[in-house]
Amino acid sequence: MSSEVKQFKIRWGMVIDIDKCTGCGACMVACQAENNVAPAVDGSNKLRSLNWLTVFRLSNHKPFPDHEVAYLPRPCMQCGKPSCVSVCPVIATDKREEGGIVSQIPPRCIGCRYCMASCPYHARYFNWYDPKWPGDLAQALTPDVSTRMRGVVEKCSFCHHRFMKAQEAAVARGEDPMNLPDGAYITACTEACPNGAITFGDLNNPAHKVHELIKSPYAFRLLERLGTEPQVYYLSRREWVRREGDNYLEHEKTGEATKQG
Amino acid sequence: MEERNNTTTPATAAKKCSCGWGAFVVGLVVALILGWWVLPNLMKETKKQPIAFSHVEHVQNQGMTCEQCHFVRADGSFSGTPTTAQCAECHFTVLGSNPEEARFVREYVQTGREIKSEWLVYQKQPDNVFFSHALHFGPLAELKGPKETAEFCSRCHLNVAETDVPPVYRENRLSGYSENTMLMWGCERCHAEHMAMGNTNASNACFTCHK
Amino acid sequence: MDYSKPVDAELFPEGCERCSLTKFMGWMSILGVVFLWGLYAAVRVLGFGLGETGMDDYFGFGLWITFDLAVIALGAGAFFTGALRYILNIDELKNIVNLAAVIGFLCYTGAMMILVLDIGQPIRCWFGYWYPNVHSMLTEVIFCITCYCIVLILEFVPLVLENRQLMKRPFIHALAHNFHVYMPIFAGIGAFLSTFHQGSLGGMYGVLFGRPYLFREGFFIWPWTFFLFVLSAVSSGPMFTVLVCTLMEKMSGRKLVSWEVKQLMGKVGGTMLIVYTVFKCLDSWYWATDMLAGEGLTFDQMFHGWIYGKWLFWMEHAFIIIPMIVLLIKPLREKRWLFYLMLFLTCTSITINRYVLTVQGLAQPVMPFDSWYTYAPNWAEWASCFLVFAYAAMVLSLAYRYTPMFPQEVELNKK
Amino acid sequence: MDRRGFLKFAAGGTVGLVASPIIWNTLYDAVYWTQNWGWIPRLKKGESQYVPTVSKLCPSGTGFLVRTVSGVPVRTIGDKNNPVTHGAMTALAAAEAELRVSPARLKTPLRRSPDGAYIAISWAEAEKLLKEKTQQAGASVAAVSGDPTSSINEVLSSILNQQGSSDFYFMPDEEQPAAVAWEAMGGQGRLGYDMEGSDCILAVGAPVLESWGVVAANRSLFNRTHPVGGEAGQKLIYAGAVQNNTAAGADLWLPMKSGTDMALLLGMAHLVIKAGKNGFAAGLGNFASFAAAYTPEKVSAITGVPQERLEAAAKALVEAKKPLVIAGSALGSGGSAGSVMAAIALNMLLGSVNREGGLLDLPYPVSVVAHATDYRDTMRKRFVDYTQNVAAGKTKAPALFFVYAANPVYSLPADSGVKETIKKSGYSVAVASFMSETCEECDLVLPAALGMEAFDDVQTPYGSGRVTYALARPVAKPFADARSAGELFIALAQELKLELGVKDMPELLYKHAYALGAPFRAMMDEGAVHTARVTLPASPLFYNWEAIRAAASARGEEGDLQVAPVVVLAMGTPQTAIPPFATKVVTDYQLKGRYSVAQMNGATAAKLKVNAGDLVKLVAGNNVQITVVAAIFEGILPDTVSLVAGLGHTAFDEFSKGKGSNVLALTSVRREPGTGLPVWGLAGVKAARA
Repeated sequence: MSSEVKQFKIRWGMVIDIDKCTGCGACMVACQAENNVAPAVDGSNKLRSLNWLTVFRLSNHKPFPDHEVAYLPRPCMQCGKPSCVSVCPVIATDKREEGGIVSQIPPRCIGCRYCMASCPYHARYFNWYDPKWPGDLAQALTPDVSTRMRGVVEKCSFCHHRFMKAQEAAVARGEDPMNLPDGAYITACTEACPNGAITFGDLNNPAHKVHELIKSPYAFRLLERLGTEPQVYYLSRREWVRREGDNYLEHEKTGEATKQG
Repeated sequence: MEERNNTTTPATAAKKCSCGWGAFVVGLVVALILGWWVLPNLMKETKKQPIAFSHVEHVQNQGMTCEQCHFVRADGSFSGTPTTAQCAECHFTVLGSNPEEARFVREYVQTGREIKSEWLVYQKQPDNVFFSHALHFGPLAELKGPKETAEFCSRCHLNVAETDVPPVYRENRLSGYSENTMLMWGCERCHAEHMAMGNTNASNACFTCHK
Repeated sequence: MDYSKPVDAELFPEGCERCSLTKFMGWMSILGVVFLWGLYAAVRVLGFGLGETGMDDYFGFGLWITFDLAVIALGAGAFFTGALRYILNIDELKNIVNLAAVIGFLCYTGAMMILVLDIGQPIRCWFGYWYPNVHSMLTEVIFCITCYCIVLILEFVPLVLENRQLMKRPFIHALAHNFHVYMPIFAGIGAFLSTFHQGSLGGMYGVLFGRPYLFREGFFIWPWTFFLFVLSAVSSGPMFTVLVCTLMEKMSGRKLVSWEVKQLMGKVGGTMLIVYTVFKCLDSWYWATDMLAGEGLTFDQMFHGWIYGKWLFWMEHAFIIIPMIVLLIKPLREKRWLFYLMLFLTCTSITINRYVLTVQGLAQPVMPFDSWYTYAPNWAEWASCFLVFAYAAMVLSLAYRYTPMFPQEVELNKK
Repeated sequence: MDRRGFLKFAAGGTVGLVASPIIWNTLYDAVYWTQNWGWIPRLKKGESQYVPTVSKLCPSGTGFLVRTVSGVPVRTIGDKNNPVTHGAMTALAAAEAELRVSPARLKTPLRRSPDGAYIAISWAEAEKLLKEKTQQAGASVAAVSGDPTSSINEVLSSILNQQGSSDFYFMPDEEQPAAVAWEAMGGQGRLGYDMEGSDCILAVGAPVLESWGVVAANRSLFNRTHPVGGEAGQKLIYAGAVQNNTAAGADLWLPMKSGTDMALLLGMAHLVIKAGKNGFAAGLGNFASFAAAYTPEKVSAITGVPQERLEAAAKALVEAKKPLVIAGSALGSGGSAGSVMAAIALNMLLGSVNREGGLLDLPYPVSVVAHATDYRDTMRKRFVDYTQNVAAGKTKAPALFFVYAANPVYSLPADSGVKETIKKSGYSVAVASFMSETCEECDLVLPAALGMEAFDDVQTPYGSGRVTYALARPVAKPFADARSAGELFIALAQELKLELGVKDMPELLYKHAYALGAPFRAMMDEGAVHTARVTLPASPLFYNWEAIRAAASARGEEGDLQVAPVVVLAMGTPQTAIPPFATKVVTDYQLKGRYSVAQMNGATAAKLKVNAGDLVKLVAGNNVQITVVAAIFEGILPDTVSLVAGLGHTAFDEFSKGKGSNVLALTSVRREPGTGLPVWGLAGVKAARA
C-alpha cells in the first residue's frame, strides 16, 4: 500500500549545509522555545527526550588521527511520500496543504504510535507523561503552538505557525499570501543557526535560494532509496558524509543507487 | 417463569403487556427530556462578565466605530478585546454616570488590573486552534459602516453591537468551552465546502486551523 | 441435596464432576491476586501516562503489541474451527469448537484491554470510527477487531446460557437455541472479519516502507505479510486450542476431548502450516537476498549482538519447518508427547515472529549513523499482560466448571 | 411496577438516551477535556513585540531581539542589525527568555540565619544590612566581578576605592594572561584580533567557534566566509586535543596534546622562518635560534600532531595574504601567557601585527565613574593570588566580601582558596541572578535583574578587533523581586555618601557613550550598537624570547592520561548553569544519567581495558576522584580523555544539580614560570575501571 508522491505548487524545504554545522545546539534550543516543547530534567536519555530537532554526530569511522567529525541536524523531513501519513488511523497527521508540510495535530492523536514505528528518521516523539514546566517556566511559553498532553505524538512542523503569520502579514500588506518572498517565512532553527548552516524556502520557487541549492552536486537527502522523497536536503563536499546519508552496499557509489530509486 | 405462567390469566397478562408498553413510552419520554434538555443544561455553567459593558452606549450614543477597539495590527494579528490601557485612553477618569463605568475606572484603570484577561470571550477557541481574522477579512474592505461590519462579523460572532448588556455566557463544565464557541463542523461549513460563501479559497487541511 | 458433592453442584454441566468449591475459590483467589497486580499497573498507566512502561521513542511498540498480536493469532482457532465446523460441516469439531470460541473470546477481549492501555488517549479511542483513515491498515484492524469481538461475545453467550440451571428457563432455552441456529452466520461473519484483520495486522508491518526490516511487497494493496499473518494464524490457532485443552485436562485430571479430535485439529493446523512454511521461507529468502540489497542493506545488518541475534531468525524458521515435517508423518504425529511438542513449537514460532516484527523491526537502525538500542519491558507491561492471563484463566475456569463446554466429557470419563 | 415493566421502562429510556444528543455530546466534551487539561499550562495571548538588546548572560554579548507577548519575554531571536554579532545566536543566548523564569532564578533577597538556613528578607532590610556591613568593614572590603564588560564594575570599584580598599578583582578569564603576554612583548594598548580581515586563522587551543572571544561574532564571521554550498573565503585551522565543535568547522584539525601549545607555536615559528617569513623586530635573531630547536620531528613528538599536518598548517599561514594566529585556552580561564606570547611572536614573523587582519592595539575601556579603577588596572590584578593568600593566612581576610555576577566556588580549582576566603571573610554578599554554588556559601544573597530587565552595557569584549559598545535595555519587568545590580550599588554608594559622579544607570551609560562618541539616543531608543575601528599608534613590539623561553620550560602534569576539557555554551556558564532547554542539547557522549562521560579513542580504551559504557574511576594528582562513563570517540588524542565542562553543579535547580562531575575539580593551580601567573586547566589522571 503505497501512496503517491504528493505534488504542490509550493514546497517548503530546507537545505542544511553539514560542512557549516558545528553542533552548537542553538537550533535545538530555539526550536524548543519556539514550539513550547517542555524541558526535560534528564535529557541524557535520548530515547525519552522529546525533541523536534535533534543534532546527530557523524563519524567517518576511521581511527585517530584520520578521524573526521560532522554534525547533522535532523528535523522532520516533511517527506513527499510520508510513511507516517498513510498509517495514521485517525488522520491526526496529513499532508494536504499547499507547501507540503506534514501536519501533526496532537488533539486528534489517539497515541497509537504507529506513525513513530513507520518513520525511519525517528522524527516523531511521544509524550510519555504530561509535559511539565517547573516553577515559573510556563511564563515563557509562546502563544504560537498549543501545549500538548500526555499520550500523543508530536513532531517538527517547520514552524508552521510562522507560515500562517507570514500569510497574515502579507494579507495585511496587501500582498499575495501564496507567493511569499524569500525569507518572509523561515523556521526558528534557520533563524537561530549562528553558522547559517540552514537555508529555508520554497523548493519550487526560482526566486528562493533553496531552489538552486538543491541542484548542487553535493546535495543529498536522507535515506532516499526508501522512496520517502524528503523536503529536507543536505549539502556536504565530503563524500563520506554523503555516504552516511543512506545505506549503500560496499560496491555502490553515492548518487548512483538513488537515481534508480 | 413457569410458576408465574401458572398464576397469571391471559387477561392480566394482556393488561401487563399494555402497561409494559406504557412503561416503554414513559421511559422514552423521560430519557428524551433528560437527554435533550435537563442534562445538557446541567452540563453548563453560567458565568458573569467582569463589567456590564454596553456596546449601544459606545457605538450608537458615542458614535464609535468597531475598529477603534477591534482592529488588525500591522503584523496582521487581531487585537481582539481591548486592554485596560486601551480603555483608559478615554476612561482615565469617570466620564459618565453609569455605576459600572465608575467601578471599571476604580477597579481596573486605577489598579492596573487587566480587563482583557478577565473578559469572557463568547467565541473563545482553545489553544490548539489558529484563527486569523486578517485572512477572513477579505470582504470587509467592501463594508461601509458599523451596520455592515456587524452583519459580517455576526456570521460567526454574537451580534453584540446592538446589545446594552453583555449576553449570557455559558460554559460547559467538562470541556470548558463557551456554548457559543464554534466547533469544527462549524468551520467546515466553509472550509470543507469551498463555494459556501463564494469562492473563499478556504483550505480544509489540518494545519490551516490548528497549531 | 447430595452432601457428597460440592455445594454448587447444581450448576455443573449434566453428569460432570468438579472439584470442591473451596478448592475452586482458592484457585480463583490466586488468580485474583495476579489480576489485582495487573490492575495496579493498569491504573498507574492510565493515571500517569505511558511513561510508566519501558517503552520509549525508539520502541513505540513493545511487549503489549507483541502480546496482542500473539494472542490474536493464537486465538484464531475460534474463527477457523468455527468455520470448519459450521460452514464446512466437519462434525467432529463440535467437540472442541466451544473451547475454541471461548479461547477466541478471551484472546480478543484480552487484547482489547491491553490496547486500551497501549493507546495514549483512551478517551479518544472512538476517533477510530469517527475520523477513520481508510488508507491505514490499523483502521481496518480497529474496525474488524471490535466487530469480531462482538461476534465472539455472541458466540460465547449461548455457551453461558447452556448452563444447566439457566437452561431450565424456557426463554433462555429458546434464546440459546436461536443462537445455535444462527451460529453458521456468526461463524461466516467471524471468518470474514477475522481473516481480514489477521491479514491487516500483518499488513500493518508490511506497509512500513521506511523500515527495511519490515517492508514487503505484495499483491494489490496487501503486502505479503498480510497473507503470512492469515496463514500463521490459521495454522497456530487450532494448535493453541488443543494445547489449552490438554492443559485443562492435566489440571482437572479429566479427559475432555478425544485424541482423535485433537489429531484432527493437529492435521488441520498442520496442513495450514505447510502452506505457511512454504510461503514464509520464500518470503524470508526474497527479503534477505533481494529486497534488502535494493535498499543498500545486507542480511547481516538486520541483526545485532545477542538480543537481536540471528538465532531468533533461525529459531522462528526451524520451529515451523520441524513441526511441519513431524505432523506430516503419521507415525510421528501419533506419538502424544511429540505431537504436543510440535504444536508448542509452532505456537512459539508464531510468537517469535510477532516479537521480531514488533521489536527487532523497530530496533534496526535505518539511518546509517543511528545506533541499535535495546528494549526491555518493565514490570508494568508484564503485570498488565498477566492481568489478561489471570482474567482468561478465571473465565476459562468458570466456563469449564459451569458450562457444557466439552460434549465428550461425560462419555470419556465413564468409569 | 413489576420486573417486566421495569425492563420495558429501561428499554424505552435507553432508546430515548441514544436518540438524544447528551451521550454523543458528552463523548465530545470528554475529548475536549483531554485536549485542554487544566493541569497543563495554557498559552497567553496578546500583542507581540520585538525589542533589540544584548545578552548579558552570554559572554559574547550576543545581540538579540527579545520577543515579548503582553510584555512578557518569550523568545530571543538573533538581531541581524547588530553590527557585532550580525544575528548569530549562541545556544545560551537562545535560552535566555526561559532562563529568566527558570527555577534557579533568585526571587528575593536571602539572609543566612545562624543555623545556616536562608531566610527571605525585604529589600529594605537587605539594603540596611548592606549599608551597615559596608560601614563597619571600612577599608577591609574586597570584591570580585565575573562580568568584565559591564560598567557596573566601576561603581563597585569606586565604592571600594573610597572605602580605602584596592581589592577589586575580575574573575580569571581569557584576557588576563593575554594582557600579560601583550605587555611582555611590548604592546601598549589592549590586544585585539581583526579576525574579520584575515584570510587564514590558526587557533591554537582557542575554541573560536564555541567559547573563545566574541563567539557570536566569530560564528557570524564563519557564516559569512563559508557561503552555503560555496568555496570558503577564510581558512580556519584549529589545534586542540579534541575534535570539538570548533574542529568540526575548521578546515584542518591539528590534534595537539593538552598543554603543548607553546611547542606547537614555536614549531610553526620555526617552519615559517624557514619559509622566509621573518618580520623584523628587536630580538628576532635570538628568537629564531631558540625556535630552531623546535623541528617538525620534535614538535610532532611533543604535541602528537602528525608532521605533515604541521607542515600543511605552516604552508597555509605562509601562503595566506593576511594570516592570523590566536592562542587561548580550552576552559576560557587559567590559561598561560606563554602561549599567547608565542602566538604574538608568530604573528610578528608573519607580519600580522598592527595591520588589517592581524593583531591590533586597541584602547582599553576607560572609566567614567569617579574614583573607579580603570579596566586595565583591574585586569592586571590576580584574583587567585589574593584568595590563595587569604586562604593561607598571608593576607588578612576582608571584613566584607562582594561576589558580583560570578560563581568562583564552582569555576575555579578547589585549591584556589575561594571557598576559604568566603568563609574567612567577616560577611559575604553575592549579587547574582541564579542560586549558584557561590551564593550558597554567602551570608547575603541579592537577586540581580538580567540584562533584559535592567540597564547595563557591553563594552568591547576580549577577542574583538574593534571598539564596540552596546546597551542592555530593560525589555521586561525584573522577575519576582530581582533588582538592577547597577542601581543597587549606586544606591549603596549614595547611602554611604560616596561620590560617583553619576546618579543612576542611564546617566552612567550616557557618560560611557559620550566618551566613546557613541550615539546614545539611538542606542537607548532603538537598540543601536556602536562600533569603531580605533587603534593606537603602533606599539614598539619586540621578540621577548627570554620570557617565551622561561614559559616554555613549564612541565606537564603527571598521570597516565591527560584530561582535555571541552567547553560548550549549551551547558551555560558557571553563573547560569545548564539552561532548562539545554538539557536535551547535552549529548549522550557528554552526560549519561548521573555520570559525566569520558571520551577516549579506541587505542586508549584498549590500553585501559574498558569498553564503551563502562564506569571508570579517574584519580587526579590532587587526589580528587570522579567516576565517569567511558565512550569511544576517535577524534581525540591517545592517552587523553575528554570531559565536558559545566557539569557537576551542586546548586541551581533540577536541570543542573547532581549531573556528572565538575572537570575543574581535577585541576590544581600552578604558577607559570617567568610570568608567575596562576594557571590551571591541565590535569593528569590515573584511570581504573570502577
